[in-house]
Amino acid sequence: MPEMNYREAMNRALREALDENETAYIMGEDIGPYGGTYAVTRGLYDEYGPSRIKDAPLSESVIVGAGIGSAIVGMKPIIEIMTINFSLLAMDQIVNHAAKLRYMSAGQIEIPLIIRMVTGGGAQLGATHSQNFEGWFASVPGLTVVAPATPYDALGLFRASRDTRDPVIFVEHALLYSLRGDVPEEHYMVPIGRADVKKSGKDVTIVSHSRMVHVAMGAAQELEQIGISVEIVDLRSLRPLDMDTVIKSVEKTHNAIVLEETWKTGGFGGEIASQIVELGFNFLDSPVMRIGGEDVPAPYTHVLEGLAFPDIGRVVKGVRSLLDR
Amino acid sequence: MPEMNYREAMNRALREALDENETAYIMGEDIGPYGGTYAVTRGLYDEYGPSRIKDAPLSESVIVGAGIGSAIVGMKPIIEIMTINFSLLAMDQIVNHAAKLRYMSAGQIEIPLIIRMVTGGGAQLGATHSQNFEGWFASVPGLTVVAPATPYDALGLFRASRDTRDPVIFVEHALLYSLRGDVPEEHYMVPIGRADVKKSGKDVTIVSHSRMVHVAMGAAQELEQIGISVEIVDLRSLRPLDMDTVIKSVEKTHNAIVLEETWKTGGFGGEIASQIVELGFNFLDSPVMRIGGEDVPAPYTHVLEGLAFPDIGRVVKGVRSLLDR
Amino acid sequence: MTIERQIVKDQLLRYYHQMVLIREFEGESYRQYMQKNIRGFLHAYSGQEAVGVGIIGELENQDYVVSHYRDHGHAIAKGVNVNSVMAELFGKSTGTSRGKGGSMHLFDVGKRFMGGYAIVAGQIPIAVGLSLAAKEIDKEAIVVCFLGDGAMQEGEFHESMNLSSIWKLPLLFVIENNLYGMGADVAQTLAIHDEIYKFANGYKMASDKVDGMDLFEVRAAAQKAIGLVRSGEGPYLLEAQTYRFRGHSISDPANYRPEIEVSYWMSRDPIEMLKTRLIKEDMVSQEDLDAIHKLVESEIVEAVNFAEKSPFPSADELYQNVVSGSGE
Amino acid sequence: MTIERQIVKDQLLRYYHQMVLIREFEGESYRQYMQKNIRGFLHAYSGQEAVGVGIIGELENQDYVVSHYRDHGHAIAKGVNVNSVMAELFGKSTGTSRGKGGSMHLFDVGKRFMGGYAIVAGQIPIAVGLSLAAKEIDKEAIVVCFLGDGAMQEGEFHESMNLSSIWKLPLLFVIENNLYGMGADVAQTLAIHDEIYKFANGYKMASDKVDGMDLFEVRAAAQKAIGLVRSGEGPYLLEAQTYRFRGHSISDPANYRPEIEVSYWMSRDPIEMLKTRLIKEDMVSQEDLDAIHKLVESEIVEAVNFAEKSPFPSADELYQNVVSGSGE
Ligand SMILES: Cc1ncc(C[n+]2csc(CCOP(=O)(O)OP(=O)(O)O)c2C)c(N)n1
Ligand SMILES: Cc1ncc(C[n+]2csc(CCOP(=O)(O)OP(=O)(O)O)c2C)c(N)n1
Ligand SMILES: [Mg+2]
Ligand SMILES: [Mg+2]
Repeated sequence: MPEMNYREAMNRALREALDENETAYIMGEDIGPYGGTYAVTRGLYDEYGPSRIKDAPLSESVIVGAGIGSAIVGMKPIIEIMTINFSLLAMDQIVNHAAKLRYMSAGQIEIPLIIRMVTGGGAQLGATHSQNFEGWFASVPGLTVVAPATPYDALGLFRASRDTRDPVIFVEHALLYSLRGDVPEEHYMVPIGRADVKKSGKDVTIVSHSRMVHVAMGAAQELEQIGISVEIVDLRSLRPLDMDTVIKSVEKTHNAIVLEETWKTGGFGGEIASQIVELGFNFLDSPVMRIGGEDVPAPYTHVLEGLAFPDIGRVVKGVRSLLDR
Repeated sequence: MPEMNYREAMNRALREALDENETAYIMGEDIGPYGGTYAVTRGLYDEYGPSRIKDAPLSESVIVGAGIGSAIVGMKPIIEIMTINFSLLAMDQIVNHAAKLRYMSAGQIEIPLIIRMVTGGGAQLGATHSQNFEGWFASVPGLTVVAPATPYDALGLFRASRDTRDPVIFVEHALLYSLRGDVPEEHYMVPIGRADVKKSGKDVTIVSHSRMVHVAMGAAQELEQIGISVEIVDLRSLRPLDMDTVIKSVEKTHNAIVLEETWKTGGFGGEIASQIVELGFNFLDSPVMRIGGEDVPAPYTHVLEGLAFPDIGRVVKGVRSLLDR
Repeated sequence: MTIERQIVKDQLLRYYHQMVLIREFEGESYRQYMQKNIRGFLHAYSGQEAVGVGIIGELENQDYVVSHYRDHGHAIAKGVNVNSVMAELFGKSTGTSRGKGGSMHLFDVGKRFMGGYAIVAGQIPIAVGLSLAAKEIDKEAIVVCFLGDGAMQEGEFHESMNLSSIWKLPLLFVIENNLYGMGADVAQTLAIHDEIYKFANGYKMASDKVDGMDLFEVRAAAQKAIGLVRSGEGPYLLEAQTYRFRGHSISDPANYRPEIEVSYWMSRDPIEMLKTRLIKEDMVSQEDLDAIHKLVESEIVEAVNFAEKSPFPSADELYQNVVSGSGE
Repeated sequence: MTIERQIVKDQLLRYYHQMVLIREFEGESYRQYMQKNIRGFLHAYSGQEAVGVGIIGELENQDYVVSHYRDHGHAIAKGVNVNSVMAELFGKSTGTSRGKGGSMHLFDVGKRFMGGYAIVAGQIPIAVGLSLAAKEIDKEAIVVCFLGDGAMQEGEFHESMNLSSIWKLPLLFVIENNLYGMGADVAQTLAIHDEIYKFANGYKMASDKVDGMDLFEVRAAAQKAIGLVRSGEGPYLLEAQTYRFRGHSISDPANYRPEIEVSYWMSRDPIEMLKTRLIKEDMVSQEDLDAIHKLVESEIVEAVNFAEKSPFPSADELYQNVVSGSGE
């Protein structure tokens, strides 16, 4: 199978969207001549021209609103909000409008809109540029929240997002763009709402999404060496949430850790951990553990930033303390 | 003790703030001649005049930003965001700025700012006007989130909020304004971060805040009649979160229900439930149950709205099924 | 009577009918509110009828209208069925949104009435998007976005003005300047309150103002504006000076307005002004108008009847329309 | 040399010194970035020095300055210590924010440098608040808020313009119009890109534009603007036409700019322009200037030394400054 990185997979996903539907367009800040902050759209402007690749003003609210409006009457907008941090400026359009118009119009209005956002920290960008709000979006009825961890899933989930007839918050992680992985030539799709066991194991289940899946993988490797076998469930989408796969895993391992990058307190991990307890209480040998970011704004300096987000060491420690091994 | 309603308690709280500090001012939409949407500021404009009671344009972002800036250099702003639904338009100022400037400046900047917001549904205002976002704010390091359920707590917590040297999100519930309760003449303060056992009981703990405390109380009364004794913990603030009081209660009752008004999936209840499991796993006779709003945008018509939010009947049913009685 | 004259007369009577229908519909909705058949927020358009009717009257069927929470007038002018609107206010399953939306959230996509929006200014970015699609895939339609003087104060208005201008979108912004937000005098909240239409200059957008109480003036201004927008000249901002005859919403006694101001504007009631002119210029007879009032009366009775008799939605509708296929 | 002349000369040399210091500081920061002593985003002010130095030079010590992520120039011009700035970029505990802020978030409240802000336009509402306090409790200070042509596109800019105008706040908006957002040509993203200063008309706010490459012009424009703002006339918008000599940030090769445009603006290097004029008009000697370059060289060496030798913050600082008393 050919290999490509996550960025390339997303670039391919965008090309397909443009090629397969002539009313599809991409809109965002600096996606034109600049090529996109994370270079995901590089090349597209020259190839598809300004009417398909719409370089928008610095106006997050109207960018999302324009996406909503044009989706309502038949276009297929793909919106890029440069980073999820800036989505705070478009919160009203996303939460009060995109998520609610179908319901408030009793189905007269449909918004097949994809909003891509880069999430996450770890690049020393400081407190305003290192956040993860996908959990907030995942609490809003009407939204679909997708967060691929691999190039394969990125392309496959993007295809599925294009088939969704509701607004999709499509979350990419800044630190994953260079990650390489197998991506088949043949067409495939990754259904939304289906978690994926990224590694099977028998002692403990780690439930995670996006970049943290790879942190879990790293920890699992270390733990393997001391004889602890970790199963890793990649949620792939936070809404809908595939608890079946999670519970099936917990039924096998009897121990569960929920791992996420955002601030631990009030993170979406609480939802997952709670559901594990609600649905799998009798399978559990130990309380569900949550590992999340420290409850601090992200500091700039690497000596502190390194402490703010979960890393392999922290996960290894967590697993060992949970299993008491 | 004299009785007053929640609205009157808040009005008194605001007067005190204005009287005791000459750099205190109130700023918000339609708090001037209109008297405030929920009439909490009624009378203040005439009494204190336009420089203390600042009627602001419809500009949620700059209202909050102006509050931040003026707090930084020594004023004591009390901001009213008419309802929490509109806070989505000020999300960037609250989350990216108010919550982070102390940290990003390493303590050079301090923002003693109170932002009042009306939260909640139940008045047939439809999907855009019936939300509860206090849980989102409670996940943001740097913010303090207070949510009184009674007139006594409203006044007492507001006094404590005024002493806080950080931004406080002060959440009032639209349906509580007419609630009456005892409020002493003498000065008192309710410390932030201290939950309150609103009713003691022995079979099950219900953890809640704001209006849902009263729904829990109603349910407890009904349950009393069939011999089930409920203990009700009113968190009073979501951040800081007083888990000690919660765990002490669960240690006694061995059963816990977390009750909140917002959409159940992704609500702050997941945090509380998870912490109960993390801290009190061995005390629990049953999995922690969460009761929350239905995962739908709030419908207008009362026949559906009545089904969307937790009510006494639903809590009674939940308790009975948890205890299997 | 010549055919031309008959056509003009019919049209004028149609406008008159719409204006009276809106006025009486809202009068009735207030009564129904008192009887608790209607709940939540209820914002009346009374006093502003000439704006909605005059502008929407110049549109083609395929054109889109976007409104806010004060949306009964715009909806009715765009041809949304009054029975469905009343049923929506009653929260019934025959309502425009099957009772899920309520007064502030009317929708009739078939009529291209694209919604009432309850977040101030929230509708504006969406109108920009509709006009983007109108330009790029529809090619025949234009979009009219109604907003208040208060909504101009929100950041979303600015972003929408800028984007629609640089992209030359077929979008007509209609500012219904009724001098107040809720209770805040716009002179205290909007720097450019006394020449609102000039705000468009900052976006190189054409603009004008019009007396929003005079249907004839509104129609003339609308024709000009719509003509320009339709010809591809880009967006246009029209300020209509008007006044709401009732409080901001049903729960607002509107004590903040000087009596003299209220009575001045009441003396310019757009329905009365139209009536006086129609009679004076001999365009219609008193009987014609009486017939319309009678018709409206029966339409309102029917609407209430319809709403009363309609069933409430069933419990399982709670989960429908959250996302595609939900609740099924 | 008369005393007056000496004073003028000293002042001019001070300006020259600041401009060169900013330029060299940033050159060095780029080198340090390559050596990975500095990480994250790094946005250079190079090319725009005359704006920051010229405007801030006309302020009093008590006046507040608010900046954005391109903040080294404004910080240094406001007197923030270069050692602390370099240490901040190095992430050291001797940095302006003890390493927690980084290049985009410089603060020195003692100097009334109220921050770099990394959310485009996010600083503007805060500047409004500072000016509100300046007016109501401080009474002597004014506020200068720097923002880019791109930031004007955000809704928060509009809300801030409106509020500051109706409340007549002592706030000077300085638009550093460098023709681009990140890579987006402002002609494609801002309707009024070619006469930005006129945007203030929509708020009944006074405004003007100035050649931002010419320190003398900037100073004259600043004097006028600051004078008006200080006298209580309300806010003022000054557009400074300028250009950034480097890419948007260190990772941007800036391929989107036509070469001819770049070389035109490079030929108007504000430092060179100042130098030429000072020499030509015989205000300073080449030796004076050489001495400054030497001085700057040593200041930069010292700053790097200082930053290198300073310790990183200790792990427990992670929890400090989240809220009052946290981490203690
Ligand atoms: C974002 C937001 N802020 C505040 C409100 C509360 N509110 C509803 S209508 C209104 C006044 C709007 O005034 P204007 O735009 O002039 O419209 P009018 O009601 O006069 O037609 C306000 C403040 C809201 N719904 N949304
Ligand atoms: C709200 C927000 N949107 C987007 C960005 C990404 N971004 C950083 S700087 C910038 C360009 C801003 O341009 P301008 O205001 O002209 O300032 P300049 O960089 O030219 O000085 C953009 C888009 C951001 N930081 N914040
Ligand atoms: Mg108005
Ligand atoms: Mg710029």
